Amino acid sequence: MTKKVVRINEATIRFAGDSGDGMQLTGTRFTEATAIVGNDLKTIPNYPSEIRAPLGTLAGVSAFQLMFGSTRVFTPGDMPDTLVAMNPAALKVHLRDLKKGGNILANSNAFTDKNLKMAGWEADPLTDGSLEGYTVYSMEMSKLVGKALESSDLTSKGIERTKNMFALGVLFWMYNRPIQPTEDWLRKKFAKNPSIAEANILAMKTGFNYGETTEIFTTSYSVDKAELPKGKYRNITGNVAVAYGLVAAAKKAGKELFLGSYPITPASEILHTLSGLRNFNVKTFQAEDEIAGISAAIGAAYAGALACTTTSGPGMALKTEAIGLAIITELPLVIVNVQRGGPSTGMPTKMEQSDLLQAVHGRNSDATIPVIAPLDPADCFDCAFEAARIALKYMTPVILLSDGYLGQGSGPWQIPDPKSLPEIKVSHPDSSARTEAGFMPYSRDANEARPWALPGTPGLEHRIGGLEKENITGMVSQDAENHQIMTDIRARKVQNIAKEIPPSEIFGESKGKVLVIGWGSTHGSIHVAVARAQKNGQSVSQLHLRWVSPFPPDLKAICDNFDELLIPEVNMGQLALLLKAELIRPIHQLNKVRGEPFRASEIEEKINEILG
Amino acid sequence: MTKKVVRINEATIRFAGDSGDGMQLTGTRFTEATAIVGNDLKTIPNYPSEIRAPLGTLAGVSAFQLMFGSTRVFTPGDMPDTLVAMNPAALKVHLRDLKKGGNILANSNAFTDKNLKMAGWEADPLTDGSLEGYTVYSMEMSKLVGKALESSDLTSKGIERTKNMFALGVLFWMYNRPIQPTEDWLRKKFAKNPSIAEANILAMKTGFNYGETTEIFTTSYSVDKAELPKGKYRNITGNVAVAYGLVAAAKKAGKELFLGSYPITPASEILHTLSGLRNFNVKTFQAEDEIAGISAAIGAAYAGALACTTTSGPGMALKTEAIGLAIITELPLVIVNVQRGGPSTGMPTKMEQSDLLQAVHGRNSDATIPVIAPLDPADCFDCAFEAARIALKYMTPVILLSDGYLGQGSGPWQIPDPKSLPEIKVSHPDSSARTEAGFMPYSRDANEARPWALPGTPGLEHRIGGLEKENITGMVSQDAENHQIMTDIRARKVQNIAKEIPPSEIFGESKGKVLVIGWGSTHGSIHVAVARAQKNGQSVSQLHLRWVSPFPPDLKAICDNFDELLIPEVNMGQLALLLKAELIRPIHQLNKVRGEPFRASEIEEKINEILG
Amino acid sequence: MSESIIEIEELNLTRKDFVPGNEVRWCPGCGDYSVLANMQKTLPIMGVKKENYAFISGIGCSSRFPYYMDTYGFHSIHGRAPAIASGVKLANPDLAVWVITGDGDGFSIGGNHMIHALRRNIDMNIMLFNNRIYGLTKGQYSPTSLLGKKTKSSPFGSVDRPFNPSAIALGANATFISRALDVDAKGLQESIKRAQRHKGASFIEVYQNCIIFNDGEFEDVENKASRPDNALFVVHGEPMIFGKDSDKGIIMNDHHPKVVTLGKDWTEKDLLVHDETNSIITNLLLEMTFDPTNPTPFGILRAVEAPTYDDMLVAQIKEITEIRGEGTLENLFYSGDVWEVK
Amino acid sequence: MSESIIEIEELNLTRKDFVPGNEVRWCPGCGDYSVLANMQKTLPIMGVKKENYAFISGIGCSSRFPYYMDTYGFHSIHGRAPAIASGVKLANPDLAVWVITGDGDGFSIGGNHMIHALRRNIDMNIMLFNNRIYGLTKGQYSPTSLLGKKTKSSPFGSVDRPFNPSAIALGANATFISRALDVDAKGLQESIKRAQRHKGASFIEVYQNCIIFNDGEFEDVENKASRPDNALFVVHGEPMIFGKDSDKGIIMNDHHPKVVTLGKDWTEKDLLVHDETNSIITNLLLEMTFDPTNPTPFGILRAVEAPTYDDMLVAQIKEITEIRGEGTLENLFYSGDVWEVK
Ligand SMILES: Cc1ncc(C[n+]2csc(CCOP(=O)(O)OP(=O)(O)O)c2C)c(N)n1
Ligand SMILES: Cc1ncc(C[n+]2csc(CCOP(=O)(O)OP(=O)(O)O)c2C)c(N)n1
Ligand code: SF4
Ligand code: SF4
Ligand SMILES: [Mg+2]
Ligand SMILES: [Mg+2]
Repeated sequence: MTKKVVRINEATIRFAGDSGDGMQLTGTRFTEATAIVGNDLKTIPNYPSEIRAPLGTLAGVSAFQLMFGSTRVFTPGDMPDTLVAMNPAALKVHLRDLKKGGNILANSNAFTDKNLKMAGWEADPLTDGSLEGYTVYSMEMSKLVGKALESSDLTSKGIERTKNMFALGVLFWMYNRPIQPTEDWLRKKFAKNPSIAEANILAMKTGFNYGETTEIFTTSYSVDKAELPKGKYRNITGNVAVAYGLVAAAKKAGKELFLGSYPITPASEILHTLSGLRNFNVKTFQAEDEIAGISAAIGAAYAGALACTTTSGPGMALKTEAIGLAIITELPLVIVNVQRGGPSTGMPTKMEQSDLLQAVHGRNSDATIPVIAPLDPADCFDCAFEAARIALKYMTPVILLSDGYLGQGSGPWQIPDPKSLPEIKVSHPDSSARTEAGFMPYSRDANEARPWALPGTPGLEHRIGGLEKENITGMVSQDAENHQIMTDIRARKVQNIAKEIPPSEIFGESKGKVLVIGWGSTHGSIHVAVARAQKNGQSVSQLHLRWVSPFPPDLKAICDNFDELLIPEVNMGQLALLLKAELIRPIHQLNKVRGEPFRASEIEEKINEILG
Repeated sequence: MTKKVVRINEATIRFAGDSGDGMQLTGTRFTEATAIVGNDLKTIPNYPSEIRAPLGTLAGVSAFQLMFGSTRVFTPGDMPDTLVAMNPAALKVHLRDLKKGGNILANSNAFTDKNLKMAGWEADPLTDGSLEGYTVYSMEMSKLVGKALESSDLTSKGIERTKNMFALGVLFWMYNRPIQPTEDWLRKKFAKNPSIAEANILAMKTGFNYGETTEIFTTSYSVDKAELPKGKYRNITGNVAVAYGLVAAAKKAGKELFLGSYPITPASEILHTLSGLRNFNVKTFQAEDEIAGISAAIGAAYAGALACTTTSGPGMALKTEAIGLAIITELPLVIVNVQRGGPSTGMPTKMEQSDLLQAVHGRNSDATIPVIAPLDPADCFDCAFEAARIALKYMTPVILLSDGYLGQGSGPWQIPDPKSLPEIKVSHPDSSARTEAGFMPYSRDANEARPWALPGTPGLEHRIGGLEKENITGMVSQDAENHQIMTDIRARKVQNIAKEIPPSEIFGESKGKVLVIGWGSTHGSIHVAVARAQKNGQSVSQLHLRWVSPFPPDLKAICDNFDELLIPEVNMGQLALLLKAELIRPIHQLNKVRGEPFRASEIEEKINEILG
Repeated sequence: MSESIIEIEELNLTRKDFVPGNEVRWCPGCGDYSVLANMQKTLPIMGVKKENYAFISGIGCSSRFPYYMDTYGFHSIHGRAPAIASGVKLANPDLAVWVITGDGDGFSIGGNHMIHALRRNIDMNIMLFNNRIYGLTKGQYSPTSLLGKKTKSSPFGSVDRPFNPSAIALGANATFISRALDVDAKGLQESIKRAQRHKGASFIEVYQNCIIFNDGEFEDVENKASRPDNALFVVHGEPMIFGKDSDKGIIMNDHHPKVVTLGKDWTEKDLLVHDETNSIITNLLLEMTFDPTNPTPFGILRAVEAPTYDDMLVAQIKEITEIRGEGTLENLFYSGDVWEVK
Repeated sequence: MSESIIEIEELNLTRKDFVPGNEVRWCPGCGDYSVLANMQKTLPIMGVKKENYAFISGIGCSSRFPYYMDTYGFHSIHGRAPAIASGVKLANPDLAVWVITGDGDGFSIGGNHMIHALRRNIDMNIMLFNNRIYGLTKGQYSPTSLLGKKTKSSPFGSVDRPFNPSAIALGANATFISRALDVDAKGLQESIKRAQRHKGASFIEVYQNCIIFNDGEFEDVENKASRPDNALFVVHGEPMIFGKDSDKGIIMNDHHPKVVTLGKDWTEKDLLVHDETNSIITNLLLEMTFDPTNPTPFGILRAVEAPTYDDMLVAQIKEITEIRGEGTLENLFYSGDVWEVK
């Protein structure tokens, strides 16, 4: 039988199974193979709550989704075309998202009575007709790998574990991806245990061949290379990209990188990544809590390192007081918040963009701080680098607002040439900075930054601290006039950063009916929605804010050119609040907090509603 | 010589001296005497930074100001008519505030070369003519009390200490206040040490007689009783009023009052006051830090107490995470923030209104909370009572935003008849609330409040916590739909409270050119400024917000009736930000952060500027 | 302190009464299961009404515990359970309050509340699940992880010296300290019973195996075969004997604990006798914890009587109320200088 | 550990080098003055360059200390100084880092950072001003205030049992613990010197009189006349003797410290000999703190050697860098699967 190969532009695939089924790994391998093929892509993992739930339950389902295509891909896709369901629970949880007519690849061996019951299926959906309207590929994956690996050294439990590789093999066949990279990877990963490596490879090949030979598959798909800018690429998650951006900034500034952090979902990978970089002059300090994390970072900044601290919402809440200290002592510091759903512990593994107001205004007193938000995983690199550069140049803490969707999601990253990254000039006064009147730790340069005099420098001994300080001299001052001056300087320093923001790029016409404004990880869905609207001939453009404090200087002028403004946010309207106050004009809002990103279609609908 | 008695409407007096000179006490005694005379009044202490500075230095000056009058008094006064300066440093610091032509009462014995130098006077201002334009009463207070107390048992140091009572005596004479109450008070206070009591009384009388007999004084002043509403009054500081309001609410709700707190300036007096009320069924818990303070309060709320926690800005910052827990567990809790100057440790003894955005939006996630702000010391009682009532009725934490000016300032408080205070209905489900499906800890009443089931109730065993909970059942839920539902309910609960807000009172016409909007302790200065403007025939009215979250339902309608809005705030524009977003219209701002309240004249000027 | 003198009200409670309907969601094989089971078995016989138990926890795998107990429960925020529990107990002293925490929750972020709760001696029971790892966040080293531990956040080995939680408890002047092993039902039940009966803050350290991220951490004592030689179970008033053949004992040697073999040179009478009221003895036992030449001590390491914060607070309220009379709002409002406007 | 083996670089520093121009703003008579003076006297002879000292403090009267030292200083926020100092030391291990804190700053709000800093054994010196009161906030009881203490926030007497800070330090496995008295210049200087020389986290508890809010708290030992009978100054390797006539000593009696009078029944040889490396001895000394039948111990209570966090971190960086080579951005960026778009 010859099988059809259908050329498609893009596809969205979701792998779903029990937490123990290795879906994250399977997804990652598929992603790597897809990247190597040259497609653009975006991925997003979706695992359940923080706790390992019992096998086979709905709560225990773990998933991984990616979208890839021959044109630019901006999101991990809305509704999957293909769903891999390793057990009944996975099917139960994810079926509702599957496109009508989509493919279901299921491990029928897992559809036992017990599992079906646990997942809340009355009967076996694979056989009772309830999946009508979908294309179901029901495969005895467990049995098939069992057979294929009969002669391996693995225990039967070990053999059963390779079934995800079988599924991967089928998918590789189905979407015409190469298996070699995964073979290589498995051999390297299990170098000490070749029999495991070979068993997994065999399982994968069995799956691949199963697709090729059995009759249940009639069609496979090919997706052409995407027209990405020329260059070297790798796939990267936002969390790793943040870590790399900070390392790069430290190198470019000739500084040691210091991280003070406390583990928290979904930010921990930044700590993990940096902990592994001891040979990069990176010092990581796993502190006793978030307060100690930022405090140690403040201490390290004082002593001369490029200092940073990483966390998520509740941890950010705990850092509130210390952020005030960094602001008043005017020390450089990068504070990363990988947002998650709240309030309180809330929805720790789900994404949300709802810490914006906390970042911009969530402190006692008028305590202004620059806030930057990356728009996709690769942009996490640039934003981290930029945050560090600004912190060092303006002697100020900077908040980087990522989220779980960016941090744990991935996409191709065009690897920059390290040499092309801008140098970051940092200077420390030496003994000659001491005048007859003494050393002036709160004197100001052209950007109103104060000098970064390091302990260990002879003659510049001075004291800083959380009490208000006299401008220039740095003496403790509770003087009325001075407090106003210092408050104004602190606000101005942040405002000054606006001049660093390049002219805003507008996607679409620079004048029109609707301008959709976004920040952070909504970029992709907005982009897709706006692109579709433009295709439909609608007068819609997109403006994306990377800096949310300060706002870009051209913000108002741009907005003035549009009749209507729309802000979609995965929160109840936080940027909208700030922009309404800034622009003094009504703004359409699209808000949802469901622990998941927008679908482009949701934004499209809203655009249509506005355009009437 | 017969002396003139001039009838005046109001007077503003400032007592200033070294930290050790007892100015707070002197001021308080003058205040009590003035209250008893029946004047309306407001007071404000002003002491230096947190540390006892060396004797005689500028940093060591401590002051106390009051304004009293025969009509309603809304602020402690802008510029004093009379300044008591116990030493050169006190004169140096406070002279600039004195009204042109005002009185200076100085202890010339303290104007030694050493003290003059320390205070930065080149020559003795009492004698070198530099006080021209003021009426200077230079008195050898130290010497005079020394003489008067020659035969007392006190050490010479002890005698010297009574000079503040001399000054008080002079002032009593000058403003025709009775000395008897202070005599009684001294005898009671020093019951165990009658010789100290008598010495102080003698010093005071010496001062009084000095005023009466010596020729340097020609005029004394009388201020008629104010037309206050009929009733019993006492003088009260905002901090004590908050404590009383909470005790009253607990009594009216039939609840024990539980305070979890950690000392911090300027909020500690609430803790001190409540610690003294063991016989009022008040449990105070001095926690190890602010986080433990609010955590213990949350625990007490869970166990059934009327729980509260008190702090100031930096402590509020530390409570951020736990406030989120109180919000998601929907427990009743009153959180009091007596604001001070910041950021960070900032200006601990100075006032500021700059924690508004922190209160309303300063948390991770969309975590809405009601926020109420008292407008003067007496109103602290009402607001605390109201905050507790709302917390209990809606099962929600409530923030009460006071500030150092309110908390430590004082004014007459019309003592309410305890019987006339509203009962606060609280109900706890009993075992009968358990249905076949179990107990539903997140079921909802008409206000969408959930039931307050107390540990110890048989059959209602249930679990709450910081993870998102399923509505009605209270099971842990990470479901998308449910999270949106719960987020909406939490927002709606706060919004619902708007219906509790009575129609806003407008001071002035309800239609006009300028509406001055204020919140918190700016009320008095705005009131005076607006009253003056109205007298001048200007079309200006005042709207004061007690609830800043939610806003009063009639806010927009009221504002629509005015051409211009003006918001004066002792911060850089926080209410203005919220109102610009709420009303989508431009707002004039008057902002300063100088650690001190507005002067009415500053607001007047701004009004004039707006009116052109 | 002996069991017999405590009268147990006949409440007819059974284990089932403490098992709620929902599913337990720890990893299969997690040491937490056994602790849960022993708690559910022991509470029914403590003479406390079911509705009077309140379980307060922080965040961590172990802190999910309250969801699995059919009692009042509060799964709060990371590290704050002892502070929240303090408020619960003070607001309602009739409750039997339990704090459930982990080595991360209780001794990393929550270390301060922990030592203050122990210091104050508020009558509650704090159970620490020490698995020497952050389980819930998927395997970073914790403040009790041993030096050199390789984890996600210490890929080259941690350089943090570990806490000995029970030693901190002693330093904080705790009045009750015990240590138990997840797999040792008897020891667990003894600790639970004694802690529940102890007036004041009780601290129970449970060595708990995290099968996913730190499997085998306590292998030498978890393993039934090697346990007798590696674990010392102390009993108040009895000599410190251990070993498969009960032939080893502990003596005090130059102010250090030392293992000796009974027989020729040493007899039982030479051995140290456990005294749960003596801090030097407790200190000596705790010093053995990380010392490979000594067995790991388990059992009731310390139990002394001291007034509790809650009792003293209640007594003070009573006393002041007796002296001053119950305060009324009239009293309060009129406590300053009052004047009248007529 | 003996002084002579440490070579002191000739830096020609004097006390004056450490006195800045600004005014000291503690209350006249405050115990803080003496500590400041002794610090300024001792640092010049420690062989450390002036610019390499960094003083980090929290908030409190005592925490104003850095403003009065002409060194690098950071007056930070309440309770966080040990954490900030950890960052300072790790970022620049050449610095001699001092933490200045109070009983409120260091053991109320800051207790957790304190025990973690001691546990990690980061090379820094933590000096605790224990005046058993919150001075700066005008006189509330602190976690070291004695039970029953009447203060602004405990008008009827506090019901909080106090911490013994040095005991917590021992529980946290601190490698250096000493206790000194504000008025005892010799003891203070000895503690400062030994702490500065100690590799690892040093903890110095200073009994300090707050003349305004807690005057006379330590009267029995502050007073020169009663001091000899109430204070025990321990010296490593020497028997524990005290008393005006040096006629009293400490023995170990049934695992408790006990005071005996030398002469008839007891001789020096019967007395306990101080061993700063033995935790049982340290524990025994600390047990005497609140015990009116025993003198209050002062001196170097504990000093043991252990690897420091900072050394281990630096060593790990060196080792990994040797093995892997110094990381370049190329290495980093290309560490995953890379493909090229041409
Ligand atoms: C404020 C805050 N910081 C960090 C976290 C992330 N977090 C949750 S549990 C945990 C550690 C739990 O360790 P442990 O208490 O030992 O519990 P285990 O899972 O090992 O039982 C951490 C770091 C959090 N939930 N909240
Ligand atoms: C976050 C925060 N909470 C509370 C305070 C108020 N505060 C300042 S110092 C202090 C206690 C100081 O006590 P201690 O450390 O013993 O210092 P002392 O003044 O006695 O030397 C408190 C509660 C603060 N500054 N910051
Ligand atoms: S991760 Fe470890 S501690 Fe957590 S449930 Fe699993 S086995 Fe237990
Ligand atoms: S209040 Fe006490 S501790 Fe503070 S400076 Fe004065 S005497 Fe010293
Ligand atoms: Mg753990
Ligand atoms: Mg103190």
